[in-house]
Amino acid sequence: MNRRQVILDLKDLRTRFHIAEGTVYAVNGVSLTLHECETIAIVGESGCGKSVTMLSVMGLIPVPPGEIVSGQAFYRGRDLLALSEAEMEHIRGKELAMVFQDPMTALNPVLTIGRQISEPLRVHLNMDHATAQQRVIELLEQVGIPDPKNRMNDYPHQFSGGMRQRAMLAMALACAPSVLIADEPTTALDVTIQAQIIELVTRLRDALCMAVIWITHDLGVVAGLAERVIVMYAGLVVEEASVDELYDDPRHPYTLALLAALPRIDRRRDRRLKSIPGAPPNLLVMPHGCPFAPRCEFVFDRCRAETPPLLPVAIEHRARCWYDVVNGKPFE
Amino acid sequence: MTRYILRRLLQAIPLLFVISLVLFFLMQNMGDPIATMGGRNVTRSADRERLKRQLGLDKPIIVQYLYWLAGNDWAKADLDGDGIAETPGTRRGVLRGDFGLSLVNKKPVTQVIWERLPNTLLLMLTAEAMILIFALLIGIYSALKQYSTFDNIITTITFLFYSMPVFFFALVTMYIFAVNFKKWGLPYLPTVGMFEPTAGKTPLQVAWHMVLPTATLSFGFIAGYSRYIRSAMLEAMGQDYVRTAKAKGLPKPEIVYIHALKNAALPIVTIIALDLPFLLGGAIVTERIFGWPGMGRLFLDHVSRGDTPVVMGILMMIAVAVVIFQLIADILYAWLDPRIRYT
Amino acid sequence: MVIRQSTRLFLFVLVVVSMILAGCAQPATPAATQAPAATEAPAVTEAPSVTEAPAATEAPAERKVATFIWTQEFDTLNPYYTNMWFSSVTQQLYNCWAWDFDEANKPQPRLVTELPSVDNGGLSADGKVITMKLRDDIVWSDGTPITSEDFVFTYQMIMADRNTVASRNPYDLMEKVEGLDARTVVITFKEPYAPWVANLWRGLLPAHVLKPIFDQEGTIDTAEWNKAPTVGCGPFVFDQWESGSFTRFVANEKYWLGRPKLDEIFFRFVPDDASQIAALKAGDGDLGTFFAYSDLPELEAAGIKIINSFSGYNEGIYFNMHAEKGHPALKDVKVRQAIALAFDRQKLVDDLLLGRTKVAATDWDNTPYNDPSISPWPYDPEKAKALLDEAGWVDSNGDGVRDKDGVELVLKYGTTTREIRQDTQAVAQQQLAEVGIKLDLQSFDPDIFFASYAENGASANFSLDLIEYSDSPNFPDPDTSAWLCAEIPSDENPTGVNTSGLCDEELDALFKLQATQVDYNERVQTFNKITKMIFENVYWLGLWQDPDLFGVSSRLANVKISGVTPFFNIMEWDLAQ
Amino acid sequence: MESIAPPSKGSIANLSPDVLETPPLSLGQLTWRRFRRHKMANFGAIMLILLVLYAFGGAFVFSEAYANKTETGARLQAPSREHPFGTDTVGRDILARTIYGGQISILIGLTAMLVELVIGVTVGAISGFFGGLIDSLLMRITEAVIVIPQIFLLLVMAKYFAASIPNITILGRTFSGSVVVIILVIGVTTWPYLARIVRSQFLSIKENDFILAARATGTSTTEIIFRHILPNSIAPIIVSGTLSVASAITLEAYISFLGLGVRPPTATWGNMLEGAYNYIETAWWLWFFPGALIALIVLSINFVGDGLRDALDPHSRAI
Repeated sequence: MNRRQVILDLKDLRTRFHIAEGTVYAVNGVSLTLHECETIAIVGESGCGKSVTMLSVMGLIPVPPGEIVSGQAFYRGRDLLALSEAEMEHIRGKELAMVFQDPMTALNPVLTIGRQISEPLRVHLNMDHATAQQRVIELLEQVGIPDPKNRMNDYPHQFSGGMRQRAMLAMALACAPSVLIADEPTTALDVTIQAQIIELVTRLRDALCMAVIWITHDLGVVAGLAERVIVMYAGLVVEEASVDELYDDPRHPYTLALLAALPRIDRRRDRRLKSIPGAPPNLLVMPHGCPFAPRCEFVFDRCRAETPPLLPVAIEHRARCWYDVVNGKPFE
Repeated sequence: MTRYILRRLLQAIPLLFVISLVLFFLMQNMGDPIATMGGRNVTRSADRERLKRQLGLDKPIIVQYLYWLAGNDWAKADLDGDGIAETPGTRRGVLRGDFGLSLVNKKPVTQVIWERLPNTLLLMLTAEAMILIFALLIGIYSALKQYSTFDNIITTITFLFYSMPVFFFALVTMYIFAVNFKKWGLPYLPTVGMFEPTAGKTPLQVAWHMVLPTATLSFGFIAGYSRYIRSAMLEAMGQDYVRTAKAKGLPKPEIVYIHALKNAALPIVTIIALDLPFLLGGAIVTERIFGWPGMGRLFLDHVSRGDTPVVMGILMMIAVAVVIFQLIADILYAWLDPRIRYT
Repeated sequence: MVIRQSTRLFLFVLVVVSMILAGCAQPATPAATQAPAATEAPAVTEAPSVTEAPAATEAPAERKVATFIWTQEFDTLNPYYTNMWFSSVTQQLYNCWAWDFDEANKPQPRLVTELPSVDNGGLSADGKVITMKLRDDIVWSDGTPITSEDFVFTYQMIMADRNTVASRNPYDLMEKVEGLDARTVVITFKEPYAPWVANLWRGLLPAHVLKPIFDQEGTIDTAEWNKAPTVGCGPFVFDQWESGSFTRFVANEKYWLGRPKLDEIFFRFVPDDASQIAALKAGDGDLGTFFAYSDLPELEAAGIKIINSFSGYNEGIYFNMHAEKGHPALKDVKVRQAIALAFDRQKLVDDLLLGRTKVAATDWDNTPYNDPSISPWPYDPEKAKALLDEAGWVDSNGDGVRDKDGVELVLKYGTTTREIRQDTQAVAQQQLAEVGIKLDLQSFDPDIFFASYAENGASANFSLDLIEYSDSPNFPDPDTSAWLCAEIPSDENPTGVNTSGLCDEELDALFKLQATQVDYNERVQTFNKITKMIFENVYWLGLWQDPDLFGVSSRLANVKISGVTPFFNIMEWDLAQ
Repeated sequence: MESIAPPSKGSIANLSPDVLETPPLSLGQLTWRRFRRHKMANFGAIMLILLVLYAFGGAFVFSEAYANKTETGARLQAPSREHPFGTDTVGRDILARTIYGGQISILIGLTAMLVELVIGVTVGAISGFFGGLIDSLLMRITEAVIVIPQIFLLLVMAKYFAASIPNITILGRTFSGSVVVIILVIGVTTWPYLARIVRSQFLSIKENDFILAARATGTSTTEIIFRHILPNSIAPIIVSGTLSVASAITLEAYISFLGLGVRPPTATWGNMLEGAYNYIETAWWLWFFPGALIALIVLSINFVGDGLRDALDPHSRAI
C-alpha cells in the first residue's frame, strides 16, 4: 500500500448536465485517491468523463446546466464539493491548480502573459505589483522561457504553442499548489514539444513534491510519467492499477482494446493496430448493464443486465468486468 | 499606424466625393425651394425666374454641383437677367470650407448647423450615456444570470422595446406621463420644447424637458445594445480563458469585468463608435415629437423646403463623422485587441 | 493594487466616454459660447440700454409678458426676404408698413399722415404717380428719424441685383422712387397700378443700418439685421432669437403711437399641433394659430377665444382645362357643373370644419370686391347625373364609372398633405363616385405640389385634373395673375402660375383691365363680371372660406385681429386685470 | 462497492444502443426541431399568422369600399359596438382600415425585403466571389450608402420620387404610387448590410475544400455560385431577410409618420398614425390601434427571426 498521505480522495462522484435534449450522465460514480507527490493518469476516450470529473472537483462545472448529484471530494480532509464558492476561490489556483488542453484558447488573448501569471500571486499571496513581477520572471525562467523579463509583456498570440503551454504551467505553478491537474496538456502540441512539457512537469513535480493528475487519452505518454493509471469509460472507472501492472496485465476488455490500439515498439512489427469497434456510448441515457458491452468482444448476457462493480483483481489492481480475461471465462 | 491612418483618410476622399455627388443629384428633384408656401407676398413668375437666376438654380446641375464644391468666385453670374454674366460669384465652395447660404434664411449653413448642434449633442450624449450604462448593467447581469427569471423577463422586455417603433413609444409615454398624469393631478412631465418659456432656460428646466425624449431615444437602443452585450458576454464567459481564470481562483468580479468583459468589449466598442456619428443627425422622429430644437428637426424643416445647401451640409457633416469614427473604431479595436496590428 | 486594477476594469468604458468628450465636446463648447455671442451681442449692447434699463427703473413691478405659440419658426425677419405666413404676420410687431389694415381690412396710416388719394393730391389722375407725406415723429427704435431716404433705400434694396428678395412685386413695375424731401416720397409707376394699397411698402429697411453693409458687401442677403433686427420701427423691438426655440420682442419705448402696454412678447416655436393645443389649454401660451377645426370646441371649453380672421383665402378646386393636357370631360361646362352639384360642400363644412366657416362661392369671398349676390352651387346629385347624361358621359360598360368615346371619367385629384385637404379628398371621392365619377387621389408635399412647371411641380405640370388649394397673396386686393393666358406654364414659360391652363379671351381681357382701374367703383364692376363668368362656367369650385384661426387666452385684453395685418393694434394689447 | 443507479430509473433501458444514438437529421428537420423548442419564436410565429389572418382574412368581413367609406357625421367616434376601434377624422371605420392598412404594410414589408434581398445578395455574391477590382468598387458603393444615416437617405429619396410615380391598379385595386416608391426606397437603402453579410459568407465558403474540388472537376462558375456557395450561406440570408420585413414595416411607419409615406386613401398602419398624432389627447384610438399593430407585428417577426437565427446556427450546441 501507498504509505504517503492521501491528499485528494474522491468518493462516488456523479455529475450530470441538463440540456435541452435531456440529461447527460457524464460522471456516474467515480472514486479515486491521490497521495502526496504522487502522479496518476486518467485515461479514456474523449467524452468518457475524465475532464468532467476533475472539473467537478475544481468546481468549474457550469451550473446550470451541470449538476453534481452526489459524492465527496476530500482535499486534506475537507470536502471540496461542500465548500462555498468563496471558500473554493481560496483553494483553486492555490492548493489545486489546473492546466488545460489548448493553451491558445485557455489564455486570455487581450491580457499580457505576465499579467495572467501574476493574477494568482496577487489574489492568493497578496503580493504587491513589484514582488509579483519578480516572481513572474522567476516562474517563466523555471518553465524555460527565454528572456522572461521582456516576454512577460507579450500577449499570448506572440508565443508559440509550446511556450504558451509553458506559460500555462508557470501560471498553474505560481502559488506552488499541492495538486496539479493537467487536462490533456500536450494534446494540441507536436511530439517533440510534448516530450519537453512532460519532462518539465516531471522535473517540477519532483522539485516541488506536487501531486499530479494527468488526464490523457494517450496511454503512450502515461508510461514514463505516472505511477498509477485509472481507466475511465462512460463516466465510470473501469480499471485501476499501477502503470506496470496495467501494461503487463490489463484486466478490462476496454483497457485491452486501448493497449491494442497503441503502437508499441516492443511488439512484433506484423501485429496490426486494432481499433475499437463501435462508438463511445451516448451518455444521454443512463447506462444499464456494462457500458462497454456493445463494443466488447467478450460480452455475454450478464454484461447487458448488470453493471459490474469495481472488483479487485490483483494487488492494488481493480477492474469493472464480469469476464475474467486471464482465464477466458466469466467470473463466478 | 500613421501610414495606415493616412491611407484610410485618402481612401475616404473619393467615397465622400461620390456621396456628395449622388446626394446633390437626388436633392435637385426634392421640391422647388422657391415654391410659395401659403405666401403672403406674391411670388410671380418673374420673381421665380429672378430668384432662380440669383441663386444659381438655373444653371445645369453639374455646374451647380461644381459651384457647391469649388465655389463660383472664379466664374461670373448673370444677376440682372440681361443674358450677360457680369457679376463675379462670391461662394468659395465646400472644398474651401464654405457650405453656402441656406436658401430659407440666408444664414451660412455652418451657422445654421452650429446653432442646433449643441442641443442635439446634449440630448444625444445624455441618451448615449443612459444607453451605455443601462445596456451594460442589463446585458452583463442577464448574461451572468442566463435563463434565470430575471433574464427571461429582461429578454422579453428588451424585445418589446426593441420592436416598438420610436414614435409609438413616444406617444404612449407622452400620453401617460404628460397628458394623463396631469389629468390625474400627479407630477407630470412636459410634452415639448427644451424649457418653459416662463421659467427660462435653467439647467433644471432643460433636464426636466429631457426626460421623455431621452427615455424615448434610449429604450430601443438599451434593448438592442443589452441584447448584444448579453450575447457577447455569454460568448466570452463560455471561453476557455474564463475557465482558466476561474481555475486560478480569481474572484468573480475580476473574471467578469476583466477577463470576460475586456474580450466582449471589442465588438461593443466598435458598434458604439460606429453609432456615435449618427447621433449628430439627432433623432428625427424623437426631435419632431418632443419639439426638441436639434439637428433632426432642422433636417426635416429644411428638407421640406428644398433647402439643398443646409441638407447637404448636414448629410456631409455626418458622412465625414462616420468616416472618421469608423477609423477611430478600427484604431480603438487595434488598441483593445493586441492581436490586431495595422500597417 | 486592487484599485489600480479596478480603474482599468472600465478602461474601455472610459475610452468611449473620453471619445465622446474629445470628439463632441470640442465643437459643442465653442458653439455654445459663440452662437449666443453672435446673436446676443447687439441685443446686450443696444436693446437693454434702450428698453430694459428704463423699464427696470420705472416699473419695478411685474413685467407684462405675453407668450405666442407659433408652429413654424421664422425663416428671416427681413420683411422683403420672406413669403412665409408666420414671418409676414409677425412683422407688425417689429417692423412697419406705410399703412396697415384694421379688423375690417381698412387701411390705417402709420408712417404717412394720410392715405394718398386723388382728393388729397397723393394720387395722380392717371394713377401712375403716388406721393406719400410722412409723419414728422416717426423714428427707428434707436432714435434715428425715419425719412424718405429709408423708402428710397428700401426700393433700391428690393431691386438690387444681388439681393435675393422674395418678391419684387410691385416694385419692378415702378419707374422710380424719389425722396422729394425728407418727409415726401414720390413713387412713379410705368403703368397705372390698381392694387397699390395692398401691395406697397409692406415693411421698411433702415438705411442707416443696412446701407453701410450693402456698400461694403454688395448685398444685404447675409446682413445680421435679417436675423436680429435690433433696429426696428414697430411697437416692439427685437431682443433675442434662439434657433429652434424662441424669439423675444420687447416694448419699443420710442414708438410714436405710444409705448405698447405689454412689456414683452415671447414667441415659442412648437412644431407640433397637439403640443400647441396642450400649451394653450394649460395657459402656457396666450395666443396660437393654425388649429385643426376639431380642436376648437376643446379650446373654447378651456376659455380660449377663437377669432376667425378671414384673410381672403378661399379653398377651392382648380380644374385642369389645358387645351391639350386637360381631361376632355373637364372642358365641358356641364361636367364641371355636375361636379359642383354632386359634392355636398355644405355638409363638408358642417362636419369637417364644424360649421365654423362657409362654403366659398367665389375666389374673392371676403374681399371688398366680392359679389354678394352669388351663392354657392347647391347639392343636387340628381341634377348632376342629368347633366352628365346630357353631356354624353354615361356608364356604357357597367363598371360604375361613366365614360364617353372610350374615355373613362376618372379624374386625378391632387392637393397637399394637409390633413383637412386629404380628408376632403376622401369625402369627395365617395360623393362623386355616387354620380359615376371616379377620383384618383394624390397628395404631395407643399414644395413639390407648388413647385413650378420647370421643377415638375404637381400643380403646374397639368398631370392632375382637379387641383385643390387656396391662395390670396394680395389680400385685401383681389388681383391675381393665376387666370391670365400668358401665365399658362409651358416649356417657354416654365414659371407660369395659371394652374387651370385655361385661356378664356374674354376673361383674360377683363383681368387685364381691372389691374389698371385705379377707380374703386369701376374696378368692382369689372370684378363682378369676372366673378360671374368664373362662377357660371365653374372655372373654379369653391370649397370653403379658409379663415386664419387665432386662439386668444382670456389673459389678453384689447385683442383685435386683421385679415391682412393681424397684429395691427398690438400696442394696445394688454394683460387682463 | 459502487453501484449504478437502479435499473428502474432507466426506463429507456430496453432500447438497443443503435436506437439510442441520435438519428441523423436533415438540416431542415434539425432547424424545425430547434425552432420548435424556441418558445418566443413559437409565440412570434403564431402571432404573425394571426396578424396575417387579421389583415387578409379581415377582407372577407369588411369590403375595401367600407374601409374607405367616409361618414363625416360620425367622425372621431370612440370605440363602440358599431365601430370597435372607433372612427377617424372623416368617420371611416378604423377596424376596417387597420385590416386594409395591414395588407399594405405587410405587402411593403415583404416586397421591400425582396428588393433588398435581390440587390444585397447580388452585390454581396459578386463582390465576395470575384473579389479584386469588382469587390473594392462594389464595397465602396456599399460604404457610400452606409455612411448616410438610413432615415435621412429615406427622406431624401422619398421626396425625390414622390412626384414621379402615378397610382397603379393591380388586381382591381388601386394603390397609391407612393406604395411603390416606399418599397423601392426602403429596399434601395437597406441592402448594404445584407451585401456585407453575403460577401463575408462567400469569402469564407469559397476557400473551402469542396469548392476547390468542384472547380477541379470543372464545375462552371454559375453552378459553383448557385449550387455550392449560395445554399451554404442561406442561413444568414434567411435570418436577415426575416428581420428586414420587420424593419421595412417600421421604416414605412417612420416615413409616413414624417409625412412622406404612402398617400391616402391607401391606408397603411404607418400613415394611419400620421394624422392620428394630432389627436394624441383627444382621440387616442386613432393612434393606439395602428401603433399597437405595428409594434405587435414587428415584435413577432423579431421573435421569429431570433428563433431562426438560433435554429439555423450551425454552431448552436442544442441538438
